[in-house]
Amino acid sequence: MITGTVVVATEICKGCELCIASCPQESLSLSTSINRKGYRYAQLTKNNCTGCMNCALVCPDSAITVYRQPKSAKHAAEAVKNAQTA
Amino acid sequence: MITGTVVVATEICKGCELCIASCPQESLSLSTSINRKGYRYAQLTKNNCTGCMNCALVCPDSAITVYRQPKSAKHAAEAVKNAQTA
Amino acid sequence: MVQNHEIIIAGFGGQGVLSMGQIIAYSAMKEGKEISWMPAYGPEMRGGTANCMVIVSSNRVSSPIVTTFDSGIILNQPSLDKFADKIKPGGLLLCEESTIITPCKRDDLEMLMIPATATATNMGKKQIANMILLGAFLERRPIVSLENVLKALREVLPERHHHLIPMNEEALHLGQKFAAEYVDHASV
Amino acid sequence: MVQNHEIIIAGFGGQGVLSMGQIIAYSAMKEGKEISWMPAYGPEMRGGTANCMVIVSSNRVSSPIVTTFDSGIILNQPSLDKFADKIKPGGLLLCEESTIITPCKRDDLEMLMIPATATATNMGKKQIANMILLGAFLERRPIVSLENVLKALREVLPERHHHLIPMNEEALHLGQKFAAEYVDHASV
Amino acid sequence: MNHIEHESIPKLMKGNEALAESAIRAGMQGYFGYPITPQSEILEYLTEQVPKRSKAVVLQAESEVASINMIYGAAGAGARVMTSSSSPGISLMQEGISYIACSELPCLLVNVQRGGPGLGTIQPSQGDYFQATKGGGHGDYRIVVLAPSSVQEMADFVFDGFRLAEEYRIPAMILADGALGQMMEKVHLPKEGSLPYHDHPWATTGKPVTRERNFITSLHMEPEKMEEINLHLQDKYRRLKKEERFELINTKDADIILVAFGLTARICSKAMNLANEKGLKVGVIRPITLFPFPYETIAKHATLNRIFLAVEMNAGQMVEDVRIGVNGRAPVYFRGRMGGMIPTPEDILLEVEALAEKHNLIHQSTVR
Amino acid sequence: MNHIEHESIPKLMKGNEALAESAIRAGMQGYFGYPITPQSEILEYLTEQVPKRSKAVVLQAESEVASINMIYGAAGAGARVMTSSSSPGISLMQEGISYIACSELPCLLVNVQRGGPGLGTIQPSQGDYFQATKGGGHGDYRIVVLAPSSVQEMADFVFDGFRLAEEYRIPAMILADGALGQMMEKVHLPKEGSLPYHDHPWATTGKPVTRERNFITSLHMEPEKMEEINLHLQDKYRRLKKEERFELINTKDADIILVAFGLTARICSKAMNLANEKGLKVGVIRPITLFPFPYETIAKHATLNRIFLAVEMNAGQMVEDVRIGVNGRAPVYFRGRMGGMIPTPEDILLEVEALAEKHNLIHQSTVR
Amino acid sequence: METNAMIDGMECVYAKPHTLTEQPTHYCPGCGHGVVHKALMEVIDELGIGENTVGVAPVGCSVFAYMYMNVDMQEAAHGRASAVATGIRRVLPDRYVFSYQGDGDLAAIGTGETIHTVNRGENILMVFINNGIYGMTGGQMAPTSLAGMITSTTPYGRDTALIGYPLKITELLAQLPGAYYVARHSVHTPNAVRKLKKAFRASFQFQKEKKGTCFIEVVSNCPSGWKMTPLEANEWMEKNMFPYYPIGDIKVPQGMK
Amino acid sequence: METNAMIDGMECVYAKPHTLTEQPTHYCPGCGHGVVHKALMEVIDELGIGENTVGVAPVGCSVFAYMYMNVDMQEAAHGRASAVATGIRRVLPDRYVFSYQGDGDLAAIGTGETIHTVNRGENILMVFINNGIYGMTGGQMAPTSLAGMITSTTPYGRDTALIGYPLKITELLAQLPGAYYVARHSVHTPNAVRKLKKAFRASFQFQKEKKGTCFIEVVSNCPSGWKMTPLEANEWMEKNMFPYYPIGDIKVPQGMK
Ligand SMILES: Cc1ncc(C[n+]2csc(CCOP(=O)(O)OP(=O)(O)O)c2C)c(N)n1
Ligand SMILES: Cc1ncc(C[n+]2csc(CCOP(=O)(O)OP(=O)(O)O)c2C)c(N)n1
Ligand code: SF4
Ligand code: SF4
Ligand code: SF4
Ligand code: SF4
Repeated sequence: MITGTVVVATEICKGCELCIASCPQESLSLSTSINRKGYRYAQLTKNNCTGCMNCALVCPDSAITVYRQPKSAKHAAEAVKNAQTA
Repeated sequence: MITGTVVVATEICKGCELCIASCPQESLSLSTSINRKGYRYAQLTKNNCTGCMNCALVCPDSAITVYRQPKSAKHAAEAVKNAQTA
Repeated sequence: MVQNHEIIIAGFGGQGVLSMGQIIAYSAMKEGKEISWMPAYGPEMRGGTANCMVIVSSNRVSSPIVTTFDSGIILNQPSLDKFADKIKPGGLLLCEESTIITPCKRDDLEMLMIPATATATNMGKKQIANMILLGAFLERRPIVSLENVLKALREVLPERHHHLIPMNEEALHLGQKFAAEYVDHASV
Repeated sequence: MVQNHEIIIAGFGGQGVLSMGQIIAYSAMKEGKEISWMPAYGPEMRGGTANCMVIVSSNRVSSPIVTTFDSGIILNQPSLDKFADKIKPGGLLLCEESTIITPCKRDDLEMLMIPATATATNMGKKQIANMILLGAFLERRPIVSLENVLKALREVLPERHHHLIPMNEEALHLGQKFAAEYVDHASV
Repeated sequence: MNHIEHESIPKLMKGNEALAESAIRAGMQGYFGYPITPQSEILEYLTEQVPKRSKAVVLQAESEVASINMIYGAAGAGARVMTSSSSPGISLMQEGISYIACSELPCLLVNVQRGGPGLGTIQPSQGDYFQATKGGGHGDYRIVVLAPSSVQEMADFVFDGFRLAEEYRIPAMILADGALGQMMEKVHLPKEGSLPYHDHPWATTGKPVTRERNFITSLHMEPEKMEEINLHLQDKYRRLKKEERFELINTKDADIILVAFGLTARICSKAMNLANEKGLKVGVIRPITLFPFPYETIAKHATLNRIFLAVEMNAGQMVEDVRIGVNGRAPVYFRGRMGGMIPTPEDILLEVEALAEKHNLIHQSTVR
Repeated sequence: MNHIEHESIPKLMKGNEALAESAIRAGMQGYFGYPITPQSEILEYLTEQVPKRSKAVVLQAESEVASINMIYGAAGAGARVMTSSSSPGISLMQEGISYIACSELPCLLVNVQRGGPGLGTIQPSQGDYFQATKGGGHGDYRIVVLAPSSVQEMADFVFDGFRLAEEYRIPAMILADGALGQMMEKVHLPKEGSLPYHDHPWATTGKPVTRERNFITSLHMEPEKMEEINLHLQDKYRRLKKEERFELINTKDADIILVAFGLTARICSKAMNLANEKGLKVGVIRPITLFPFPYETIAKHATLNRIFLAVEMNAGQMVEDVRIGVNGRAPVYFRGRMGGMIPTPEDILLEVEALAEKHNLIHQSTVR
Repeated sequence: METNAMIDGMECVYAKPHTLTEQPTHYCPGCGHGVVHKALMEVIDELGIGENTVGVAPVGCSVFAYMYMNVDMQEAAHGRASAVATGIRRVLPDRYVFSYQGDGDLAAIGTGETIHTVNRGENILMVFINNGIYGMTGGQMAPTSLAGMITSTTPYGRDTALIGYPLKITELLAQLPGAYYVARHSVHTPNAVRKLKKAFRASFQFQKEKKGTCFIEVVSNCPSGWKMTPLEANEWMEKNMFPYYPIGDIKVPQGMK
Repeated sequence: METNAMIDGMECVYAKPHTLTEQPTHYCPGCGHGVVHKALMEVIDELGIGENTVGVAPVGCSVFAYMYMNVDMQEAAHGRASAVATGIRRVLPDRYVFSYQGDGDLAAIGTGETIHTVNRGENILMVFINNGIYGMTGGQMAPTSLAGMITSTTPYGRDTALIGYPLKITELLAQLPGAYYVARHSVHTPNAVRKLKKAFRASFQFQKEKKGTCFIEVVSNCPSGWKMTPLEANEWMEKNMFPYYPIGDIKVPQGMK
C-alpha cells in the first residue's frame, strides 16, 4: 500500500473542514491554535495518509500539497499524471 | 340568401387590397382615382355582397362597415352578436 | 458675387422627392458647385409626406437650413399648403397637376402646373414623373446642365437600372418641353 | 463646555466589534447624549477586518469621521498596527490579549491587555469576549453607566436572546474587574 | 419647506434603515429595486417590515433597468413609489429617468453614492453630482435633488421628496452617500400617515366613460409639439426656484466661505470650528437642494475680499455651480477627495490655512 | 490636431454614411451596435461594405447595453472599435462608458442626437451636451467630445477620435445630430489605411510566460487605491487641454460673439452674415472639442463691452461652460430651440438685433 | 360612426368598436398591427372591460398604439413594456393590464424583462407581434428574422453561423411555470382573426382569475420592411414564417378546449 | 511553491497549478468559488492553453477572480460578462475565452446578454455558479433561490405566488441551437471536482473546434449567505438544491460519452 503525506499552508487555510470530511483515512483535523487570519487550520494528525489527494481536490484555497511514496520514479511520474487528469 | 352591403371609409382606406382578397364573392375592387392620402381605395363593385364581414375583419384600418338585410329585427340582433363573437 | 439657389422639393413618400433633390445636388457637385441636401420625413415608413431642401451655391453653404426658397417643386396638396408662402417673390413654383386640388393663390410667383403623373403613366412608368418635373425645373432654372444630370444618373443608378436611363432622358426632355411651352398663370 | 469622547473599535469580522460600538452608542443616546456610529469593513463576507468609530458628545456631532481617538478597543494585530498611532496621548488602548503578537510600543498611553477570549472561552461562550472588553473600557472611561448598558442590551437583543443577558452582565463585571485590578504597562 | 411631524422619542438607526422606515411612514405604495452595496438595507428593511404593516408592493426586480421602468408604470398608475440604488445602478436608470421626467411622473429616487467611476469601491462618494443635477440621461430635463447630511435628514427628505415630486410632477432624488447610509445616529422619525395623498387625474387607472382616456408618453413626432413640452418643463424648473434650501453657518462676517453638501458639509463645519479656534473667520454654506441650486445665495455672499472653498467627495463638480453663482466676484477654490476617500477636518483646515496665508487673512482676522 | 490625408475627388454622402465609410478607412476592427433613428445608416452601411472590404467584425447586438459591453471587451483585447447610437441608446450606455473610462480603454462612441427627453422625436438636437461632457455616468470621468458641423467633419473626426482615444487611452465621442447624420454634402474622404496602429501592451490578448498577466478592471476595494486611479485620470484630463480645438469667425472686433457648436455654428455664421449686412459687428466662436472645452479662448474674448450669445439646440447647456469661461467679465445670453427644432438664421438675427438694441450697439457699430 | 345606422333598410352588423379612436393609423398599407389592434380592442369592447383596462405600448411601429386604442395607456421605453406593465399591475391589482410589443422590443433589448415578467407569472396579457424585422427603424434584422433573410442589416441574408438562429422566445417562455397560457396566432385571414379574438378573450378571463401570464404571439407581416405588397407579404409569411413559427397553442391550461 | 519538492523521499503529486496566483482568496471558508477556480485553472494548466486564454470575471463574490487566475482577464460590469466575452472572442478568434458568473449576474441582470450570447452560439465557455443567492451583497434573493428559501430580501421565505419559481436558466439555454454542450455539475466531493474538470476539458476542445457555446453550471454553496458552516452548507445543498437542479448532462453533442 502506497503511503503519502500532505502539507497544509497553515496561513492560507481557513479551517473550512472540507478536506477533513473528504479524507477517507480520517487523517486530518483542525488545529487548536489559530493562524494570523484568526482561523484554526487543518493539520495531519494521523500518519495513515495514502496521498489520495481527495483533500487537496476539495480545498477551496489550494492550501494542500500532496506527496506520495514513489514505487519507482516512473510510477511516481505516472502518479502525477493520473492525479492531475484523473 | 341574406344580402348585405359594405361602406368603405375612402379617406381612411390605404388600398392594401386585403379585403379584396378575402371577399368570397369578389365584390370589392380598387378605385381608379386616389384619395387625399394618395391611395386608390377599395369599393364595392358588384352587388352580390352577403355581409359576411370577412373584409371588415381583415381590414387593418377599420375602414369597412358592414350592413345586412335583416330576416327580422330579432335575427338581425343575433347576427350582430354572432358577427362580433363568432 | 455669391450665387445661391435654394430649393424645396416636397410630396408623398415614394414619389421620388428625395432622389430628385439628390440628382440636382450630385450634378451640381460635378460642376464644382457647393451643395447641401437636407431631408425631412414623418413617422410613416410608407406613404406620409417627405421633403428635402437643396442648396446650390458658388460658395461654401453656411446654413443648410433655410426658411424661404427660390424654387419649390411640389407633389401633393399638403406640401403646397405648407410651402406656398415660403417661396420668395418672383420665385418658381412647380406643381404636379393631378395631386393639387386647390392651387396656390399667389400672383407674385412663376407658377407651373405640370401633368407629370399623367404623362408618366402614359409612358408606362408612373415612377418617372419626378424626372418630368426635374426637366421642367431645369428648363426654367438651369442651375445645372442636362448633360451633367444624365452623367449623374449614370453614376448614381446601379448598373442593373441603366437600361432605364433612356426613359429618364426622355422624361427630362418632356418636362423641359412642358415648361418651355407653358403659359404662366402669373402672366395670365 | 463640550464633552466629547471618540472611540475606535477594531478587529476581525465576527468578533462583535460593530455591536460593541452600537451598545455604547445606544446607551449614550438613552442618557440623552449626542452620538454617531460609523462602521467600516473589507470585501470579505466572513473573516476580514471590521471597525467602527463611535463618538459620544454633549453637543450635536459635527463630523462623524475623526482621525485621532480618545480610546481604542483593539481585537487583532492588523488593527493594532493600523490604529496604535491614532490614539491621542494619554488616551486609552484596550487590547484583546490572545490576538496580539507584537504589542504597541507607545508609553504615553493607558494600555491594557485583557485576556477576553480566554476568559470567555472558559465561560463557555467565546462570543462574549467583546462584553468583557466593554466592561473593562467602561471601568476606565465611564462615559455611560453600566445600568444603561444593561437596559440597552434588554432593548436591543431580540426576546429569544434575553436568556443571555445574565451572562452578558457577568462578562461586563468581569471586564470591569480586570480593568480595576490591572497594572498599567505605561505605569510600569 | 413644509413642516414634518416627528416622534418625540428618538431611535438609533442606520441611515438606510431610517430612510426605509420613513418611506413606510410616508405611505409609500410601491418600491421596486435591485440590491447594491451600500444601500441594500433599504430593500431588506422593506421586505421585512412592509408585509407586517402595509399593503404596499415591495418587489425585488431583476435589474435596475427593470426597476426604473416598473417605477414608470406604477407612478403612471398614480401610486406613490420609490426606488433606490447606488452609483452604477443609477447609471443604468438614466434612460428611464429621462422618460419619467419627460412624462412628468412623480416618484422618489435614492442614490446612496459609492466611489467611482466604473465598479470603483463601496466607500462613500459624491461623484454623481453632475449626473443627478445636470441630467445624466439624454435631453433637457432636471430632477429635484435633495442632499441629506444626517440620518435625521435621510428620514425627513423622504417626506420632502414625495411632497415635491407630487406637487411638481417631477422625479425627486435623495442624493446620499455610503457613509450616511451605513452610519447610525439618533433619529426622530416622521409620524406615520402625516403625508396626505393627492388624486392624480392624469393617472392611467382605467378610463371611465366620463373622461377621455389618459395616456403617459414622452413621444411627440412633431418637433413643434416636443418643443412645447420642453418649454413647459423649463417653466416648471423655474417655478421650482422657490423650493431652494440651504444652510448658512457663521457666513455673516466670514473671510473664507466653505461650500459643501451632504456629509462633507458636517466635516467642513468641524474644520470651521478648528479654524475659528485659530482665529480665522470661516463660515459654511450648505446647499440642501442641489437642484434647484441656490445660485443667488452664493451670489449674495460673493463680496469683495472673500474667498470661496468648495469641498466635495469628488474631483470638482458642484464647484462649477459655485463658480456660476460667484460669477467672478470672488476667487473660488476647490478641495476634493475621490474614489471613496472622505476628507478629514484636518485636511480642510490645512487647505483653509494655506488660503488664508495666500490671501493674507491671517493677521487681518487675528487682530479683529 | 494631426493632418489627415484626403481623397482629391469628392463624394456626395449622408453624414452617417461618410462616418461609416471613414471608420472602414480608419482601420476599425470591430463595430458593435443596435439600430436607432437617426443613425441606423451607420450599421447598415457597415454590414453592406465591410464583408467586401475588410476582416473587421460588424455585429448587431441585442441592445445598447450589450453593445457598450462588447466594446469594453473588444477594446480591452486591443482592437480599434466603435459603437454608435442616438440619445436614448446612449443613456443606456452610461454605466458601460463609466467602466470603459475608468479602465482607460480607447474606443470611439458616436451619438447622433435626437430631440429629448424621453422618446422625444427623431429630429436633430444638441440636448446631450451635459451627458457627453460632464459624464452622464457615475463617478468622476470625462471623455473626449468632438462636435462636427459638416459631413466632411463627420468623416474626419473618426480619424481624430480614434487617434485621441488611443493616444490618451480614453473613450472619444463624436457628438453629432440627426441633421448632420441625414444631410448630404460633398466630402473628401480620408485615405484608407492612413491611420497607423499602435500596439497595446496592456491588452488582454493571452498571457505569454514572458510577462505578468494583464487584467482590465475598474474595481479597487481600497479607497486609497481608487483615489490614485482618480488622480491619474484627472491628470490625463489636464494633459488633454493641449488638444483643445475651436473655430473663430470675425471675432476680432466683434461687439457680439455668438458661441455655438456643431450644425448650430453654421446657422450662426449665416446669422452673422445677415447681421453684418445690417452693420452689426458680430462674430462666432465654435468650440470643436466640447471636452476639453476651450475655456481660455472664451476668456480671452471676454473683454469690456462685449456681449456673448450662446446658441444651442437645447434649453441651455454649453452656455454654462461659456459662463465659467467668461467668469463675469461680459454679459452672457442664451438662445435655444428644443425637442428637435432647429434655430433659423432669422431667429438668431432677431435675437442679435434685440441685444444690440438693449446694449445700444446699433449706432456704435453703424457709425464705424 | 354610429353602429346602428340603417342604410336602405339594412342594419349595421360590423363597425369599428368604440374602443378604437377615430385617429387614422400611421401604419403602412396592409400592416398586421392595425388588425391586431382592432381584434384586441373588439374583445375588450365585447367583454365590456374597457373601463378597467390599462395597456402598455412599446417602442416600435406600434409606439402610437395609445393614439388608436381608446383605453388608458402608457408608452414604455424600448423593450420595457413588460416591466412597465408589472409596475401598473402590482399597484392596480384589480385592473386588466396588457402589453403590446414587437419582436425587437420584446425579444432583443427587452429579453431580460420579458423572461422575468413571465417567470414571476405577472397577471397580465402580453401580446407579441412577430414580423421578423425592425419595422419602425427601417427594416433591420430582428432576433426573429429567418435564416438567410435579407434585411437592411443583413444585406447578404442572415448568416446563422455568425449571428445565430432566429430566436423562438415564445417556446422558451412556455417552459416557465409563470406562463399560464401561451399560443401563436396570425391575422392574415378572417378566420385567423376570429381565432385570435378567442385567445384574447380567454386571456382576459384567466387574468381575472389571477392565473398568471398569458402570452399571445401573432406572426405578422411588414410589407415595407420586407419590400413587398401586402398581399405578397402575407403569402411570403405563410410560406416562410409559418413553418418556423407554427401557428397554434403552445401551452394550454387543463380543460381549455 | 515548487511542485517537485521532495519531503522525506516523497514526490509531490498534487500542488496548486501555476495558473493560479499566490494571492490568497477573499472567499469565505469553504466557498465553492475557490474550488471551481482551481478546477478551471488546473484544466487550463493541463491543456497548456494558458497563453491563449482570456477570461472574464463577473460582478459578484468572484469579482476578484482576476486576482487569482493567472491568465489575461477582464472584469465585466454586473451581468455583462457574456457580452464582454463576445467582444473579446470576436476580435481574437483564435483565443480561448471563458466567462465566469454567479446566478444574480448571469440569470437576473444579465439575462438578456446570456440568452443572446448563447443564441449566437458564441465560441466561448460560460461557467455559471449557482449558489441560489447573492453572496457579495449580503445574501439577497437570487432568481435561482429555492421556493420558500429564506434570504435577506425574503425574510419569510421566497413566495412563488409573488415572485415566481426559481429560474432554471440552464434548461432554457439548452433549447437554443447555439448551445453546443450544456451540463450541470457540483464541487462538493472529490469525484464531483474530477467530473467538472472533465467537462471543462471537453468544453475547451469544442471551443477549439468552433462548435458553439459550452455552458457549465456548477451548483455551489454560500455558507455565509445561507448562514451555515461549510459542511452544513454542502449537506443542505445536496438535500435541497440537487433535487431542483439535478446534476448531470443537459445537452451533449453526438458521440460524446
Ligand atoms: C433604447 C432604444 N434603442 C433603440 C431604439 C430604436 N428603435 C425604435 S423601434 C425599434 C425596433 C422596432 O422593431 P420591433 O420591436 O420589431 O417593432 P416593429 O417596428 O417591427 O413593429 C428600435 C430598434 C429606441 N427607440 N430606443
Ligand atoms: C449595476 C449593478 N447592480 C448591482 C450591483 C450589486 N451587486 C454586486 S454583486 C451582485 C450579485 C451577486 O450575486 P451573484 O451574481 O449570485 O454572485 P455571488 O456573489 O453569489 O457569487 C449585486 C447585485 C452592482 N455591482 N452593479
Ligand atoms: S479544505 Fe483547505 S481551507 Fe479548508 S480546512 Fe482543508 S486545508 Fe483548510
Ligand atoms: S382592407 Fe381596409 S385598408 Fe385595405 S383596401 Fe380594404 S378597406 Fe382599404
Ligand atoms: S414598417 Fe412594417 S411594421 Fe411598421 S407599419 Fe409599416 S408595415 Fe407595419
Ligand atoms: S459570500 Fe457566499 S459566495 Fe461569497 S465568498 Fe462567501 S460563501 Fe462564497
